[in-house]
Amino acid sequence: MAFKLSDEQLELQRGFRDFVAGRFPIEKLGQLADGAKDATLWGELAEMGVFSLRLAEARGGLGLFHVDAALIFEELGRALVPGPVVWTHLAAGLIDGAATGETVVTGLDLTTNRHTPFVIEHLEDAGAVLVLKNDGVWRVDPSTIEATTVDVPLDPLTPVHHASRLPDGERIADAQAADALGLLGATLSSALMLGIAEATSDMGVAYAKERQQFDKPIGTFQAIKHMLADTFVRQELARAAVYAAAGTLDHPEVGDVATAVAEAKLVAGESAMKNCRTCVQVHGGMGYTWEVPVHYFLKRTWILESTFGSVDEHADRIAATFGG
Amino acid sequence: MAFKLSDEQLELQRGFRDFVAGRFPIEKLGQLADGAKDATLWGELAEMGVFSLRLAEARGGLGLFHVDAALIFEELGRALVPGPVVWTHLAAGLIDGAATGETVVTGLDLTTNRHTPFVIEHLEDAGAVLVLKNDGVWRVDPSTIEATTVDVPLDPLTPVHHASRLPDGERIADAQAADALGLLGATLSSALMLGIAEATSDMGVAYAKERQQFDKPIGTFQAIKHMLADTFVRQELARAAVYAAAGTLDHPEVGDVATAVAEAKLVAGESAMKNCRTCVQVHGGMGYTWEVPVHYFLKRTWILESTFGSVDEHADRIAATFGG
Amino acid sequence: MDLRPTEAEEKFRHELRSWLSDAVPAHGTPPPRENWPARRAWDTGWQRKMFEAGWAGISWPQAFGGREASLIEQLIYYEEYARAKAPYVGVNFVGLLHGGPTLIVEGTDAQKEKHIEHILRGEQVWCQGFSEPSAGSDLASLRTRAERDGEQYVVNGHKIWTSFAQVADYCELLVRTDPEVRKHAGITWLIMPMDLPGIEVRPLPTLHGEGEFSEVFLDNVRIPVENRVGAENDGWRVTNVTLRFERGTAFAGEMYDLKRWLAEIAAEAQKVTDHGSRAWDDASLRREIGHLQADIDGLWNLLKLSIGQADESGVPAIGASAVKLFFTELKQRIGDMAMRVLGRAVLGRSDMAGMPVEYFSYEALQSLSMTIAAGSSQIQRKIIGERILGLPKDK
Amino acid sequence: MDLRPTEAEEKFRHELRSWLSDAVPAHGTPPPRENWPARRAWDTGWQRKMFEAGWAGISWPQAFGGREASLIEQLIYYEEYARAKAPYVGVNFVGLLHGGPTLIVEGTDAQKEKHIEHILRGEQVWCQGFSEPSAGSDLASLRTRAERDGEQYVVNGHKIWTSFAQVADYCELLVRTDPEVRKHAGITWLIMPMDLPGIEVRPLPTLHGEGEFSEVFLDNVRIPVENRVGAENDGWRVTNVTLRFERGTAFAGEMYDLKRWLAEIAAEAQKVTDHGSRAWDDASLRREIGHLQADIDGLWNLLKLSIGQADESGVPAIGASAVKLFFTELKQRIGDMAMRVLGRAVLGRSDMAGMPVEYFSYEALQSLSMTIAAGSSQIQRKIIGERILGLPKDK
Repeated sequence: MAFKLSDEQLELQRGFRDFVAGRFPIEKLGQLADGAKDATLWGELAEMGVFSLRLAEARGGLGLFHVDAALIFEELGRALVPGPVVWTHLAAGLIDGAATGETVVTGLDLTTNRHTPFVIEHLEDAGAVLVLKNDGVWRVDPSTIEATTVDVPLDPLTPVHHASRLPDGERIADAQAADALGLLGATLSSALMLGIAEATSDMGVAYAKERQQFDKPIGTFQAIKHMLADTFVRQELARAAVYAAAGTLDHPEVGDVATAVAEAKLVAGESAMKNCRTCVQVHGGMGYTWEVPVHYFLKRTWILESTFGSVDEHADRIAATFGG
Repeated sequence: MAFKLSDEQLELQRGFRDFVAGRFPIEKLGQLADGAKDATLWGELAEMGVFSLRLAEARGGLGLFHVDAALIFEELGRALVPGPVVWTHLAAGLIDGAATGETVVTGLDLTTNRHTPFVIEHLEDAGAVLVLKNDGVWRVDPSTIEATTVDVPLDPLTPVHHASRLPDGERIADAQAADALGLLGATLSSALMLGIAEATSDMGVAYAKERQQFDKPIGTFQAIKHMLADTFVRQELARAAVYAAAGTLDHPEVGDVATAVAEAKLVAGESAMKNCRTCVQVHGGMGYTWEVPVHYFLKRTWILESTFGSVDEHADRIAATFGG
Repeated sequence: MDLRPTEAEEKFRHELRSWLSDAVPAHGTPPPRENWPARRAWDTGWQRKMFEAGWAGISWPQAFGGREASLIEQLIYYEEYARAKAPYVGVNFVGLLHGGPTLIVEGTDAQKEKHIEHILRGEQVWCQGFSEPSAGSDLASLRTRAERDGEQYVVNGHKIWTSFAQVADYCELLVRTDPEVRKHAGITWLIMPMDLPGIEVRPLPTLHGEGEFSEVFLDNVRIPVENRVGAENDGWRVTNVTLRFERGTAFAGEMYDLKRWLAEIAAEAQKVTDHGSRAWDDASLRREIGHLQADIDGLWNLLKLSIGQADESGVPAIGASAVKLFFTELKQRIGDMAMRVLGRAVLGRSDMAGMPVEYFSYEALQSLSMTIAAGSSQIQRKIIGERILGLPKDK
Repeated sequence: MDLRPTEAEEKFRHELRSWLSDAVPAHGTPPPRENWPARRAWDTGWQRKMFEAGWAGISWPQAFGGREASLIEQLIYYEEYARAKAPYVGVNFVGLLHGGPTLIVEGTDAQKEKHIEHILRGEQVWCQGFSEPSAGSDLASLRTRAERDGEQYVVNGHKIWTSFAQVADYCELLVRTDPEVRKHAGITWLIMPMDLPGIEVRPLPTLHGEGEFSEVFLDNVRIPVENRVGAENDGWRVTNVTLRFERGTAFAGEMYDLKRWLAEIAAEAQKVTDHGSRAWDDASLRREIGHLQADIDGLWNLLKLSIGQADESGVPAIGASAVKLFFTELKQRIGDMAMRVLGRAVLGRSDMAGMPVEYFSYEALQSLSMTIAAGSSQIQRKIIGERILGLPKDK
């Protein structure tokens, strides 16, 4: 058993973190929220293998593992890179052009969550909508959906539409595939939230070192210091849970995949949410402004937490493993 | 509306607090736990009107109100006075000798809680067992119960027996009375827990002022200070909830009695439990010893919380008031 | 203790309810959040109606045109006000709750004459210039400098978190008049007319993306000495007179609104469908709502008890800090519940499919500021620990 | 990353499991908690069996008779050990986890010769004399005084929280040798034979009502200078070598026990009847158990990840403080759940009606000490904040 990143994985993570930091620095969040466009980002993500990395080399992928995908998504989360990255990754190999970034794919997981109305992210940019149902995976053509734009999305970088009905579309894979995609989607969402948990812990720590009140950095005060210590603990717990889920997906013989994934989604969701909240509180009034980017992380977390099964739903699933 | 204690009530409270402090100082807890007996305490409590105070003067009582009873029980809780004080108070007027302390009465509220086996407090001293059922109030003769002593009770001052079956006994009041006694029992238990919340907050504060570590009183440290601030908030919230419940019992036209009582039991239960836990933590290693009396408060709280409806059960009842 | 209303209280409640039931609908719908002139007109128009009907300045002395209601009547007022969904105090907030009360206690006759009744009539809008970028929780470290030049103070500095500065006529301004002494000493309280040269107001959007708050930049603003309230360098004491108003019954209205909100959340949970089932069918969610209800009722009772005791002594017996601390953290818990009930509709902030998404998400986001503003939760715990429990100060 | 066990790991697990499956039942039932001589015999007897079978000192170097297992093998060891319900380390705790490792690193050849293998064989029982009534979290403020008198130290003082002092042969003792310098300087680490004159051991009952702990009073106890470990006044550094052992994989066994306990709580919830229904039928309780399960598995994975990284560098990459902090608070949450599942049976601490009341309530009460002992939760947060996150120190 090697529950640690290999040298190659550490290098992949470092390299991708550097790429994201250069390509999507934190100032980008405000610029995109103000209406700027970034037409080439999606293609560059595709080139970096974000969507295709788990595909076999023969199919144009990098032949990498779930753990590698988790590391990449952790970095996407850390920088809050927008777009339907999870769904397009899920679609790679199922929908033409997804792997290469030519087709932007969004989706809906109808096996979890309350879904009236259907709320769809990034519909405008999407060339296909992947729908997970208990009976299989369905592909829906966006142009066939009667959808209304939601004027003000919660997360300025995640535009949403709602629809009261959803056309059936075309069934492209079976129930087992829907189940597998749901687990993968939950894992990648967890990885995004792990990145958010880390980013917000780091931002809170940095601010607490710099901000002076009562003639000393506020991080000197136990009330602040101990809150931030808890963000570190939660971040590390989320890391362990997310890597374990990805490692179990890679080698299902080592444990129960569904449980490992449910635990990752629960722990990472709670970690990201609590760390975002601490980050707001540590930033004081500035954490409540639009200008300081903390709020983007919080808003994205609300979305990710409610997608591919909430904390509550996963807790119920885990409890069900006790039988009874 | 006068949501405040009257001068008479303030005097009653002060007087009874002084009586209890003199008659049952905190050292008593350890002495009784070590096996000492206090044969006259029960009679003195009766003389002070603990059981009879709400009975009309014509029936040998003091003609006082539920609020007055709450104040008395708050003080009993603060000092952790042992014995089936709640049940004997409930029995006053229903069972001969209860009001005067001649008959010690214990009981079981079968309208709440899990009850297999039946766990009965202070059975050995009891002359009667009051049983609340959905169909009425029953009186059971202790000698007819096949009960086994529990070798080690959780609270050394609350001996318990368990029984797998319970004889029916005699029905002495109707379903409405059972309901009313359940509400009163919950209110008085809440008042006991309010007293516990106050006592443990006070003990924690006193220790934090005195105990030195790192060359200053530990109450100087925010980690400790802020925990103790929370104990104060919870204590005051419990006070408001308990007084409101008692005031509503006195004048049912001002609100919904059942809701007010459920809220008091929930808030006081949570308050006492959290304050006890904080008190242990603030006391550090000493809080984990037998000698320092913190543990008696915690153990009594566990018992009171599980009696006359737990926090969970009362939350469910309150939620039910929303209909749906 | 007797929770039954007196006849006088019943009468008070009845009269108010009756007036509100006509006046509130008659005042119409509030203008859009971003239309500041319209908001000023709407808020001050309502204030004038309140004044004319005798309901303005519920806690203010009659001598200054107020209602001078007892604390219990004030509570009834806030209950009925919230129940009727009457307009939020809005742009009148600072004048009614900070500036006016401070002048009543500390102002000169001329200052009282010039401001108090106008505030009450909705003719004068005030804003607050206390916080600075480097003086938040540590307000006393403020740096905005006022130098005496004959009969004027020349003020330079930078204020932040100034609500309603866009439409205010006056600003209650804290400045440093003596930079040599430390912190709490050397501060002075000034009335700054907002039309003086050298004042620049820049909106400060919150995480809602909108601007009730501003930053105010002061560049050689010349304020007459006669606008000083209290003595020079005695502003910290004067400030604390004001801050006390900020933490008393001022929250009562919002607390009652929170009770109402929780009921609306429960009602919504009974409507939202999940493939035909409702959020309310989740037993764990129901239990949590029951728990929240106990806490909000407990808080309301705590406020009543605190007021019941204060009505006699004139001083809130139980720390307003305890009420503020519990209230603001409870609002966040209720906000989380609101978001949970919305399910996936949380992705939007506009209403959809008949769900009150805008309202719920606005309040949930707004609640995040409440454990920070007007003394953070950390500051409240420090106050309770040191002033109420007598624990030793930490530096 | 590859979570699959290697062949060698499988073999290790298989051998251990196979040995335990015979040895554990053969060792019989533990004696009553209060019978100290019998407990010593039982615990040390088991230790000797472990030694003879080659399983003693799982992390100790082979040169000192240990198994010198890799960190992953150590985890497997703790899993299998807990799974087999093998005996708690008991009276061997201090020797195996503190005293022995310290001597391995810091002892003289003579000290190693005299103690190490005897500890491993279960022939020497150690206790710890670190804490004092006024030196708890602030351990460095200890006052027990040792004055040099020729080739002996004369020791006077009062130690507390000394586990197993009743049956110990030696005590790892911290004393102050230089009262002039402050705190961390001036402390010395001594090996104190427990049969020296002047040592009085008094039981210190915990809230369980029993005594694993003692107070130790030292009255002119004369300890030979050759019993000093490390240099005079260098005891704080030596101590920290020891403390590191206390916060590493030492908790692994207890963590795995906690996983097992939660499963037992869930099983019990499925049995307990409430007028015919089960605690498990409460959806909210089920959900909370699911949540706890995610947290305990997360913790176990965190330990694995921490160990996976440390196996290479030799240093735990992720703070052992984080693991300790989360573990101890989680155990309290699980303890609360256990009490909740017991319902009214919680009023007792002896088993009744087939419910494991004694076990559940013992563990729930015991969990209260865990956020205090071996560095309180407050101290752990300080360590994480300052040493890992680099936040400025508070004094």
